[in-house]
Amino acid sequence: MSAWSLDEAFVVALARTIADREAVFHGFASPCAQVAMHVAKRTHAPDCLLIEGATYAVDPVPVFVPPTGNDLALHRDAVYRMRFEEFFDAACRGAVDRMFLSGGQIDGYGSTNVTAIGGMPHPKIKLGGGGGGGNISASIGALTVWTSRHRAGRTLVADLDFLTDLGHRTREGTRAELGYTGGGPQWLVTELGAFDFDDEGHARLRALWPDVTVDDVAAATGFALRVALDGADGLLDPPSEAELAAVRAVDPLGVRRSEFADPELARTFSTAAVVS
Amino acid sequence: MSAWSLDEAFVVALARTIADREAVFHGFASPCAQVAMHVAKRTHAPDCLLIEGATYAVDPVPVFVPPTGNDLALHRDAVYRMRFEEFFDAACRGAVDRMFLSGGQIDGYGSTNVTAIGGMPHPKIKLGGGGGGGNISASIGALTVWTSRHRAGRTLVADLDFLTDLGHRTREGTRAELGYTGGGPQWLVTELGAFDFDDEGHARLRALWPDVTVDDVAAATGFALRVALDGADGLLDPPSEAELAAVRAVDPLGVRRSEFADPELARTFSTAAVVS
Amino acid sequence: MSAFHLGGDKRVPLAEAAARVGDGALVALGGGLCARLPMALVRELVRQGRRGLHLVGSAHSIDVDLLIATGAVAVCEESYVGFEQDLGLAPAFRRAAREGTVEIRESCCATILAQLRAAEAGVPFTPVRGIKGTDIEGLHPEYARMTCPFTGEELVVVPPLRPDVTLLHAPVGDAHGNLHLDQPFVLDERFAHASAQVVATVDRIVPTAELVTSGVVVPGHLVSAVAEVPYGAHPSSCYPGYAYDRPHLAAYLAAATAGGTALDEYLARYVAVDEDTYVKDVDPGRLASWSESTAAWQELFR
Amino acid sequence: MSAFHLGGDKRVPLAEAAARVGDGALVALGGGLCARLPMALVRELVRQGRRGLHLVGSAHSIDVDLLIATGAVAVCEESYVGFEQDLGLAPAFRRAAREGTVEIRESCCATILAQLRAAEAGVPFTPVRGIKGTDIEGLHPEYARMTCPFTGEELVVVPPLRPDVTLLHAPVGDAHGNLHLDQPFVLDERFAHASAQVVATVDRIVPTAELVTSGVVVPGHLVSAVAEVPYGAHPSSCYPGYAYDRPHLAAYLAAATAGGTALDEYLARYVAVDEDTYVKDVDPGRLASWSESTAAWQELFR
Repeated sequence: MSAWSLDEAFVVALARTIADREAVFHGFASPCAQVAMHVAKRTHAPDCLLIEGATYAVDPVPVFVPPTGNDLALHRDAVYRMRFEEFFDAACRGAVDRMFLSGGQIDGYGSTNVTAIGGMPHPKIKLGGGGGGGNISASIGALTVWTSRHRAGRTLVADLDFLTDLGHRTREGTRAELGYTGGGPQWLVTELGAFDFDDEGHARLRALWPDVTVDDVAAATGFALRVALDGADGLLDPPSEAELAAVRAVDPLGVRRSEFADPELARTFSTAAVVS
Repeated sequence: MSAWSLDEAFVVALARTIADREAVFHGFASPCAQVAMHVAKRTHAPDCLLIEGATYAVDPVPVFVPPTGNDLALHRDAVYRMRFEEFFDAACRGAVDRMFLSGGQIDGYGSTNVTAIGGMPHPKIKLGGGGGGGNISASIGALTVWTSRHRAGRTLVADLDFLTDLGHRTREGTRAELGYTGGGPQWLVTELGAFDFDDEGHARLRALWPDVTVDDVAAATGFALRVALDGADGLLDPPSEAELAAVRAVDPLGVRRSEFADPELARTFSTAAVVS
Repeated sequence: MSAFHLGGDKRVPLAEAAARVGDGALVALGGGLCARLPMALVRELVRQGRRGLHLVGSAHSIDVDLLIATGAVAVCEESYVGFEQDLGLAPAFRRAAREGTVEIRESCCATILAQLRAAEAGVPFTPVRGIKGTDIEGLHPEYARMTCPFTGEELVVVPPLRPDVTLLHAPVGDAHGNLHLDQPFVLDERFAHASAQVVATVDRIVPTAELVTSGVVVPGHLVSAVAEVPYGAHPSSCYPGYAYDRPHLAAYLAAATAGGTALDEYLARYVAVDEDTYVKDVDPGRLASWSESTAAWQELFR
Repeated sequence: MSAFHLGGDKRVPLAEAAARVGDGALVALGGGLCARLPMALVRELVRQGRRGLHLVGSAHSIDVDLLIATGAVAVCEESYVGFEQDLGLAPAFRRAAREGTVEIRESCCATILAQLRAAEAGVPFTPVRGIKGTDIEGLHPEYARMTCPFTGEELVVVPPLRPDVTLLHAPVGDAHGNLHLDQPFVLDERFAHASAQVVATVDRIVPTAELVTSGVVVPGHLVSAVAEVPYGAHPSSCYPGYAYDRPHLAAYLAAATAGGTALDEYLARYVAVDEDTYVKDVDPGRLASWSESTAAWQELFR
């Protein structure tokens, strides 16, 4: 019998959004995505091109995942390191297939706010900022959006206070109307469930974690819930032994756990039953 | 008593157009300019920033000047080599102070044709082409233009068959009208004499080699000659011992001589008298 | 004469290096996140009471936050300011944004890159992919939109970005200002080429021949001054010398979050003093332990 | 799936590498002047009877001239084609220009660079400094002019340049297509990033670990095929292996200038044969003598 925690399964779910032979990237301050990419590389996607966040190293084997994203532990002995401009050019011209994006707010079209709660120029809470997301969310092949802060009810919102990164639609129109060829958000994974995006580019609930109900999700979600529960291609299925081993090997310090509120970290599961 | 040849004095004259603490560059296929830059660096302009032609090496000490411009002999042991884009960016933004330019045709405003005798698309003689001149002649601080083929009468012309590199004026107008901040041609040195450019941006004969008359120059020049013979700031004065020694040390193969017709190579001078 | 910085010995004391930054200057900060930040220069700017700075950079942390905390900043044009998931939001930055004491002109990495390249290439505008349709665009009245003459599509175009000075820290440099950095270079190269001058600190000045073996990344002709300041990037990392000082960063964050006396005490102890005193106090030599073993390296992050 | 070329062993025979270039392809040539030209690939394209190529590059010589001489080229968009002051004008290029058998779309180095950068950055246009007012502009109906929205000045703007394939020769590479080059890189890096694929020859395939010590300049994910072809740049130089073969270049020029039988004989002897036979014939090992002494090096150029 195998047992695992929500943070482990969450990282595995993110990893499963990566297809083999994709070029994938995560932004900084994103340990769950960062760990997920290395898990994918070590399990089902060995031939993905893994671009290691703020180091821009290609397919490195981290000594371990440290809690800061521009650290030698992430890229020592890498065969190749992209330059900053090399990565951003590749992303802007559409050569990068997938990026992971999160946000303090996420709307129904998968656009995100990582700039300011309360909006600008008078923010209630100034968030860190978008890095390069405002550019490359336009052109990257597909986006995996995630949040580990769904339950609190302030993250998935009907209207963003500020639109930093592009989902399927902005006030100015759709991606096609804006002239963007990047595919936009493909998956939205939260600590409550997994969404994809329908033909209108709107999030649609496809799967729940074992200890979550649709009502839980509805209560925590600011936009009208669209539901098509069908398992979400198995994203939230129990992690394999190989996947769990990879999570633990890649992230011995548990840096991924910094993304979760304490009660979420207490959620554990096993092959026999949900143990919550 | 010192003796020297025209090709040696010619290179020294080009060298003397370089001021100390300038950033200077020569294009490929320009051995006279190439040798001149290293002569300047070893004599009166030790603190110039010398960008070695098609190698883009900064302040290298060539083992010798070979007859091809992208050769390791030119830049082995250089402390720093610019990238291609680094040089062209610097030149385009105006950070390079001087460039040497020549041409199969040169007009009275110092514009040059290195593309085609007879013009395009039906050239009588297709020349090699302009390299980066069409861009960077616009923005580099000052240009030293030279030709070793003045006497034949086909080089200094009233009208270019094709304008490759920008002098002080094109059919479209002046540099100022075109919006170019580079200073344009400052000197035009030939195997007959030295010109500067007057307030209208037109070439003006300032000095003659000792064995040349104004009539010789007029006969070889396709545009109306403007003359203000005053010695041209000493450009054509006899080379110093140090200058001659530098020419011979930099260019032991005599690669500079490939620019001249045989009769010009026979021209020799001495401190006592012209020996022609 | 040249726009380049030619010749000679460019070594200066730290105070003189920082003095190249005038009040109100457009200042680019090298390094990124908590790595290779020009912290000794930042501390010296605070000591010298610099005011009205316009900061530009990609993703930064304590460098920007400390300058804001001490009132040195008028405009902040970074793509991110914070301490990642590890230590969280940047307290002085957050407070200044809320209170409106600093103009937050948040930007995006690839947009800043495009603007630097326009400056490098000497062109007055350049198009960028993305931004259009985001609210970032609205923070920048200096941007415009243009229609592509070839495809008919509308893109955001941006003006060149030409910093007055770029502040860099490198592990090694020589007396002429040639600098060796290890990757990731972040925007250090682009800043260096687009700026009027680079002012650098290095952990060690070495002979040119030794530097050439490592590789010159930023050439001396872009650098107007270089100061030897051991541990000049602390508390950010500068491998192979030293890792990120997590306890020190946490102490700064606690002080800056509390503000008032707590912040004053931090500043009095770590900023008002000279760098020799600083180094004796913070003892960054312990951060070299990363190279002893994986366990020792991990220990620095627990 | 990815626009990058991922994974696996990319080693192929030379014929297969050259077969990646289709008739009519937009082909970027690496190296410059008479250094590090992809000559084995050029010869193989001639053997395979390729037609209608659109060549783009900065300053080139025998690579372009030989392709023109054998009828492989429809459009020539180089900034220079020739043999410098040493050996003079390019004979096949000159003849084709006069006779109008190749469209000469002469370009400028910094313009090509700007177009490659636009391709790299995924934008459909970019302004360039210069060109305006020259007759080079008139050779390019695909350019336009635009007024800067910030300064009001009018500049030439150019579309992106996205080669179908870049042909590179490098001294060493590994089985995954990672390549090490020495400087000057010329436009090799920019071509590699802007192109749909890079096809490379290398003098030696080495283990990845050995390559990393030298430094990977062009990463394998840009490279679709790599062929080990010793002396693959001959008669251009590829240091540290071999210098420029001046007698061979002079022999080519004599043959190409004469045309007819003389050119046929050159092609029969040096191009119609396989590369092993070619190397045995030209004996490029003698060009390693450059490293013996300055006198020996100079001797290669007399």
